[in-house]
Amino acid sequence: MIWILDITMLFFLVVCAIAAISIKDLLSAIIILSAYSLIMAIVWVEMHSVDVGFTEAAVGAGITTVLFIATLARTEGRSED
Amino acid sequence: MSGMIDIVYAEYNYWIYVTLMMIGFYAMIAKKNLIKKVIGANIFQTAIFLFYISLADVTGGTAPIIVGHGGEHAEHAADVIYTNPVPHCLILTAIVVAVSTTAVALALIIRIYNEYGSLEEDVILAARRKLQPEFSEHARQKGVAEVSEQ
Amino acid sequence: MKTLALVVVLITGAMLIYAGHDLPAFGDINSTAYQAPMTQYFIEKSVPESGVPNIVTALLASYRGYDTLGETAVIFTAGMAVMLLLRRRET
Amino acid sequence: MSKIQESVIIRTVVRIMVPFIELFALYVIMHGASGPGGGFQGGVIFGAAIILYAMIYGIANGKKKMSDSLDRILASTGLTIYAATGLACIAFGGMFLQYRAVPLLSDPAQVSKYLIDLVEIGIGITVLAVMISLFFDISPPEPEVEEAEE
Repeated sequence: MIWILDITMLFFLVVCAIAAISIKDLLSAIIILSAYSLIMAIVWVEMHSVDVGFTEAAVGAGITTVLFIATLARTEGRSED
Repeated sequence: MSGMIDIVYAEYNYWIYVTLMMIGFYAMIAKKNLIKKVIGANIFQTAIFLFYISLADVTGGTAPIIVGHGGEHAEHAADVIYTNPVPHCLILTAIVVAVSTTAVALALIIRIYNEYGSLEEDVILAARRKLQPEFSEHARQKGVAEVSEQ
Repeated sequence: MKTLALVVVLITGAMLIYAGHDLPAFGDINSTAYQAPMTQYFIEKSVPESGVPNIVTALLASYRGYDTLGETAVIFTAGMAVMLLLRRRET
Repeated sequence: MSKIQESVIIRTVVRIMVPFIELFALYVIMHGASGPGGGFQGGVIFGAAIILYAMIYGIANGKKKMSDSLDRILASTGLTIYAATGLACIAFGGMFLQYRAVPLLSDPAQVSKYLIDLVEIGIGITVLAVMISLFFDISPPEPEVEEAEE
């Protein structure tokens, strides 16, 4: 556990989460959610949980983002709130 | 003062996970866009996973892969501390279930958009009331009757 | 609506932070979960019993194999559900 | 047909990268017993390789690599491999998924290791087939069919 890296990454996590739910453009929100997942994977690898970090990097930052963007391509990209 | 710093150092991961959980929970309740609700659900899930993984961490520990199996570094094998592997296994299961639920939710959102032409919750509810007025009136009267009974 | 949601969320968060004082400290090796007999058993016996150095894989596929079978069935069911919801039949 | 799909650089890089991503996925599945990795991660990476190909070369060309019927067969094959491994343990006198009961080798730990590998392969096949089918179902339909530059 590296103290400074941990605090920095957790701060970025909170910033990414707030940005992902408050931005109006849905494509930007999804890309920020992908960055959130990648930072989360880094935090988990740094907490010595290599398997879970690997899975989150592959599933959360990869497949989930692709599914969200494919959904946006079939619906609309603007949000009212 | 140093006692305060000790408390912050010992518990900051819990505070971060509670903050993330609050953000995701708020998005699930208050946002009207359906995709925003699914994003909030994802943030909620990862916050709970972060809680489990930080419970499993041990200071000075290493990843739960046995050192010294097969002869390499076998002399260090005795004094290695491993982190707790049980929450890792639980969360590995939960992440893959999370992507399954997200996929089903997105498929339902696509069907709803094909039916109603919108992703906003209030627009969908208004369109639903317009499409089925008798159903909506019946439900409203039933609700009023239930409230007046109490 | 948004104020009500904010109040609900803040009350939940305050209760969770209050409950967090009873949890073990971050990285505490003397925590109950780490010193439990089951955790120590998995760490010590996973190589002689299942022959796999990665304890997480041994837990996932051997000790909790029934759970993982159910989880694979969940993924399969999710794929089938999306197929039922969205696939147009070409006749 | 968007601008990104017409770019020569992206098409060439994707065509070169896809076999290496698939090789890495197989490595992750087979190396899951002695390092980080396993069936879920390897299956998702293998699915991501086919999804990358389908995103750049079009859904129709992607379905030439992995057709719908092959997808369905693979998804159920993986689950069958897993369940059949468990049932084989019953047939040799053990309990469900009790790998040590299978008398293939003299050392029961070795039997358990190879059967865990078999189970991981089953999980990987199911996950890759389901991930590809999720992407093909959720992605929007493409009107025009375009030939791959082989």
